Amino acid sequence: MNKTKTTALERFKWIVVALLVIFIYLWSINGIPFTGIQKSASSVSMAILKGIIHPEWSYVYNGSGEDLVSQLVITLAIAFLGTIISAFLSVPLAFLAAQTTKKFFHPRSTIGKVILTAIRAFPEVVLAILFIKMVGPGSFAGVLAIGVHSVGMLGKLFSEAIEEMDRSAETAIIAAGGSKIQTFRIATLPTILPALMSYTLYRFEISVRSASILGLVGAGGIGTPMMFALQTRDWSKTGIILLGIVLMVIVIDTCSSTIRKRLG
Amino acid sequence: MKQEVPQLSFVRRFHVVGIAITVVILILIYYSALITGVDVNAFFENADQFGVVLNQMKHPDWPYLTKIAGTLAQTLQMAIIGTTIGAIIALPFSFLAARNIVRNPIGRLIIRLILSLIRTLPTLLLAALFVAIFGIGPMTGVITLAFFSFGMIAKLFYDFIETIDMGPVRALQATGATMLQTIRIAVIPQISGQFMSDFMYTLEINVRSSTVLGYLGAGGIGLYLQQTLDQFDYPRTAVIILAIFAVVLVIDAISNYVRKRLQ
Amino acid sequence: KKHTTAENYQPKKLVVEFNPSSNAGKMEARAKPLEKMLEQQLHIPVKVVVSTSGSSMVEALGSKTADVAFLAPTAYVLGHSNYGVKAILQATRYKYGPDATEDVTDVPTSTYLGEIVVRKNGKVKNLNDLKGKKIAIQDTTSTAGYIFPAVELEEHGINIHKNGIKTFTVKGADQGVLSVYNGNADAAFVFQGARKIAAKDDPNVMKDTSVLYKTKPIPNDTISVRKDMSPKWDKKIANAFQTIAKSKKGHQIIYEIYSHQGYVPVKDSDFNIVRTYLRKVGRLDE
Amino acid sequence: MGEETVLELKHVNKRYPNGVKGLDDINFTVHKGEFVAVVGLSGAGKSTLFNSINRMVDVTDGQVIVDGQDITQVNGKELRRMRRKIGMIFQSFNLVNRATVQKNVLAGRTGYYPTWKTLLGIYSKEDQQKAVAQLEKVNMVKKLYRRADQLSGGQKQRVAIARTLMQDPTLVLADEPVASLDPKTSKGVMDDLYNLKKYEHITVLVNLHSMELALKYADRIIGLRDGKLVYNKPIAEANEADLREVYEHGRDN
Amino acid sequence: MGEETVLELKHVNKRYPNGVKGLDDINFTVHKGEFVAVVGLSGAGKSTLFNSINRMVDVTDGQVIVDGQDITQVNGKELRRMRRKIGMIFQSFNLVNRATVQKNVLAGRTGYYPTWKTLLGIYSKEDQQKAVAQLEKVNMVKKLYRRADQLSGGQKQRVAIARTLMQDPTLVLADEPVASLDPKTSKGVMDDLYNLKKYEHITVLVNLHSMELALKYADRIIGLRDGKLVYNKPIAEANEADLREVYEHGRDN
Ligand SMILES: Nc1ncnc2c1ncn2[C@@H]1O[C@H](COP(=O)(O)OP(=O)(O)OP(=O)(O)O)[C@@H](O)[C@H]1O
Ligand SMILES: Nc1ncnc2c1ncn2[C@@H]1O[C@H](COP(=O)(O)OP(=O)(O)OP(=O)(O)O)[C@@H](O)[C@H]1O
Ligand SMILES: [Mg+2]
Ligand SMILES: [Mg+2]
Repeated sequence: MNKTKTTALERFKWIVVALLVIFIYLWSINGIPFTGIQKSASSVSMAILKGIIHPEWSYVYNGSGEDLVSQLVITLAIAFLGTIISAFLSVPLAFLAAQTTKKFFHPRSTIGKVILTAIRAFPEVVLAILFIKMVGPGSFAGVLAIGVHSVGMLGKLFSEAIEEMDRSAETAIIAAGGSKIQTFRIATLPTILPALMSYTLYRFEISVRSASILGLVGAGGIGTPMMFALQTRDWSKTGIILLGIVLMVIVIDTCSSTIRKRLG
Repeated sequence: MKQEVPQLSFVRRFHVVGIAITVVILILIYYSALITGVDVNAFFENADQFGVVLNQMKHPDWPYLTKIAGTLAQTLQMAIIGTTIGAIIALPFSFLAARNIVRNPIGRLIIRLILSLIRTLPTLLLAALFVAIFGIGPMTGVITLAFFSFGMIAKLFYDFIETIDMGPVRALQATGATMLQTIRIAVIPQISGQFMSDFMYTLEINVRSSTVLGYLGAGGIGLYLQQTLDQFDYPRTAVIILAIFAVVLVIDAISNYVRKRLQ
Repeated sequence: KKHTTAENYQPKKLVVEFNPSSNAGKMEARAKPLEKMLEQQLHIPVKVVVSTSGSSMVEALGSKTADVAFLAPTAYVLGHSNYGVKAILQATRYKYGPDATEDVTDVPTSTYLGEIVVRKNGKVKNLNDLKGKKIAIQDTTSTAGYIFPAVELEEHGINIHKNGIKTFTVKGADQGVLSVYNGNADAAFVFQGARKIAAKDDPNVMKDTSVLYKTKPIPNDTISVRKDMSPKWDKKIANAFQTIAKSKKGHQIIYEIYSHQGYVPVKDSDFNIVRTYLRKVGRLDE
Repeated sequence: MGEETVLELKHVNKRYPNGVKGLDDINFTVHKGEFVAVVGLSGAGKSTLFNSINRMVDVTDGQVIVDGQDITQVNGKELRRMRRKIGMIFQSFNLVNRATVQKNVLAGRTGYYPTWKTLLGIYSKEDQQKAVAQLEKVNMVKKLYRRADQLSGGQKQRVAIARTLMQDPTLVLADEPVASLDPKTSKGVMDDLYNLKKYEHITVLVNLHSMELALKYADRIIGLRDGKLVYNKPIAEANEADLREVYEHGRDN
Repeated sequence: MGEETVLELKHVNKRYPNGVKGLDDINFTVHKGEFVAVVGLSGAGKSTLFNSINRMVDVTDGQVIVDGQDITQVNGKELRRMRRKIGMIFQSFNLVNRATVQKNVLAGRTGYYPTWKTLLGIYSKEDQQKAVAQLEKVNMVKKLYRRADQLSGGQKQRVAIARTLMQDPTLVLADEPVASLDPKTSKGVMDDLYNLKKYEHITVLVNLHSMELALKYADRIIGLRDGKLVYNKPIAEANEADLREVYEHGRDN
């Protein structure tokens, strides 16, 4: 008897949720005007295609320090440093945010999660401006902006990894009389490290992607020339930049999957 | 109790590999710092300047909220539709990219490369190309977001599929089930929770990246963000940031709830 | 604290921020050539960075992490009132010809024009026809893409926020032109020359669109310095830029990279028209 | 219990890619309705043997003849049809933890359904009744709508048995079905397996670590060591000392 | 083997938050050097009992006196000092998978080191030699520098035993140490535990599912059912029929 009752309630809840989801989707679809393909689409696409097929090879390298190769290197350097900074900042925040006991309300974890959310909500653009005021325009501001901005995302991923990690080794060290810090060093850290490394690599990829925003702060990197090429409809330059990014991604991907495999 | 501790090989005794990796990373950090002009002095000397703009954000211009409400809603709508489209396309691809489901390494490699390319191509570039084809407007935003979501979800997802318990999969194969049947019965139940969580996560990223999309006229709150910044109207910028914060907080809460429910 | 009112800052190292004007047909993210030439002229280390956001440049000047910046008119006006930024030079460009082809002449000018672009043989034949129509605008801080046309329409008795006009923001004047060409908008506020950029991809654009209205001249981008720069250095920097622009090699560089022809002195009062328009545009929706 | 041959292995070899010889020239025959216990040290090749029989691993060479057909030679649809006839019970149960007992049991029937029906989650009324009947046999009907992860180890094992029965197997392979179960639950599971043989004449191969259980239930005992068949005697001839021998001299401890 | 008391439980109760009575008024005493087997159905409360003794779970009431001191009353440093004296061997080994065997064994010594040394990963020369000596006892020295995740189940269990020995425990608690090990490996592990008692007079409590092993190794057998102590006899008085009784009438099957 009792059992059927709960099922009825469950089913009712299920219907409410389903209706809610349907409503949200109707609302969303309603809000997007579905414009068709543009009159100029075919000629524009052809122009883009032509540009991409005939990339501006002279831009690849010309020794000026402001060619494709140098800009890609700068982009990588910014993403790399930014990722390293955020990886270090994320770890303490992640431990703060991880909910390690199964309580309904968990103040420490809630505080940590709200902090991480706040960092994520701060647009990269605004962070970039804050850092320019501090260290001046240039790549360093870009590094800091990416470094801080990534903390929100990396911290969240880290904390979820911590919540889901295997705690059995920790139990053994506690049973052997280890203190909290000792347990962390001996059991927690080695267990969690591969997950942290893997997320960090992943974040590195995303940071490379953020590079386009860095044009705002004069950080250099591929973002600015790309934006200019796009704005002036210089498709052959866009083409070579695209090619450069594709190659860079292939290289990064190969490296990071090799590293991931070794971590396994 | 005296007992000789067996010697390790030279390479392992002196942690040659570990030290080499550390050294390489340090060198990379050094050169990256050189390239990017890291200036620790400036960082500390001018630390107070960091707060100048933040200070001006202390008193948000709340009435502005009514003005951006519509756009905020549109941002959400774009993110929801874009993420959903991306997620639906991502699902089959993530199975194809998972090592434990598809054994053909070459096909898998190609799919993975395409996925990581989509993830890494800057939003700006994607949006600009789509603007050129689909014109200005939220639909372009939706397409850009869908594209990115596809790459992102597929990746998060094949990573997860590779960690599932293969026991039920083998059990199903042993009953003579086809691949699709096996996935339906033994894999889907294991991954549906994570799928929801990844979906919410990408949704959140998409809500946030609309601050960039606005820069290209692809709709969303980013337009207002840029306007308030260009007018140095930081109290209004603050309203926008807080609005995004609220949305992200809600999404995060839902995602945490779903994650816990489905564990 | 480095907040001094006295104008006595003597730079030992110069940080120059450069943002190519959005109304240029060609833009390149190159800083090094200018950097070298400025160093030759000023005999101190110079760092030129290419930035894409006016507001971030003003903030940098405000916090004195940058010394010199190329500011668009609105950014300059706001920077002047917020942080006391000083304009020392103004860029010149070749004027556009008066005919429909919008080819450039060889007359340098320190101003440019905003245009209202409509479809040729479309529904909009005169300014009054704009009532009740859809207009593609640029950001609300864009002089040619919003402020000047909006204010001048008001002078013709058409209020962009009233009169049933619907505006929508697009990014880039080329996109404005294309939305008219594609029929998404009945008119677009753009800078002069935008149609030529759009025509790069679809030559029919020149044929199918026309210019309905041209605004009053808008002052070109400035070269501005931070508030506390000493007058001696103001002059030194101005001289340096002008010398570079006049030399053969220097001219080639500023033209090829920034589409600039040269630099002329400028007074703050030259921007009063921008200030007036900014004030007016803010009152349009009252 | 006739003398009909259900399973025959001829010169079966399995070499893993890393060079380990999982199976080394294995030959034996199993008759219909026999209950065979397979014993051997950890790493002796027991799991490899079972997995070769239903072709979850491909043997390097040799023939594995199930119901007159060599399973190493078939593929695709035909392979699935053969697997359907071979029920496998795994040591780790391999239930879908997040699905109900009912869904798990019905999953055993998958091989009989076209793919699209499975995708929609459709099962016939008869199969639903059959699922209840199988659960009845292992005394688990009352947990029909429980999620599998809420069951105790012994209960999970019984659900796995019911799933296997859904296949209408002619041959059941059980890989360490009672490891880590308490004696009472172990006995229950072994009795269930024994009943298959007794009442339905299903052939059963069980891999066991407990000699006590092997001697109690099996009709015949097969011993493996380092991938080789080192023992194969009907229960009447087997004795404990003899069996202990199987466990000596393993490749590794 | 004196009559010195090492462990004494007085009216110990454990009620889990969900209302389950894990332990129900448990009283018993263990002398130094005794080898005690704890038996009972799944869910009888065996793991709860072990976890209460080294205070991995907090009892609801009652006293758990280890070496004359009530572990339920101490905290912080003193609790860690007491835990150091109680070695725990887990069914699932609980090794740090990504660390070497050596590191895992040394980890047992953690309680003896100040935190900063642990952070730097410093262990004394004697302890390193001691680690080798312990591994020698369980015949695992040759795997000293192997990563723990490359070991077989039986090998992991032996590393876990060596880790426990590093603590210099006066009392060892082993929770199902031989479940899912093959008979030979099981015997090896049980012999190792037995040697602790025999040569070092360490008191050992083992939780077992196999009555055969319990009867073979233990000095005394304690039976739990539904959280209650239902059996407590020295080996001389215990017999199998008697023990089987412990497994009947459990709360659930
Ligand atoms: N996938 C594999 N790749 C390489 N070697 C394998 C693989 N699977 C098993 N082996 C090796 O093959 C041998 C036989 O393994 P198998 O799993 O059949 O043993 P088992 O008798 O089932 O042992 P256990 O009682 O521990 O389950 C072992 O030496 C094992 O290391
Ligand atoms: N954390 C917990 N919360 C609530 N109930 C628990 C918890 N841990 C154990 N129990 C319950 O307490 C009882 C005793 O569990 P315990 O783990 O001690 O059994 P056990 O004798 O070790 O069984 P097994 O042989 O299966 O390991 C069981 O009914 C179990 O469901
Ligand atoms: Mg096996
Ligand atoms: Mg237990």
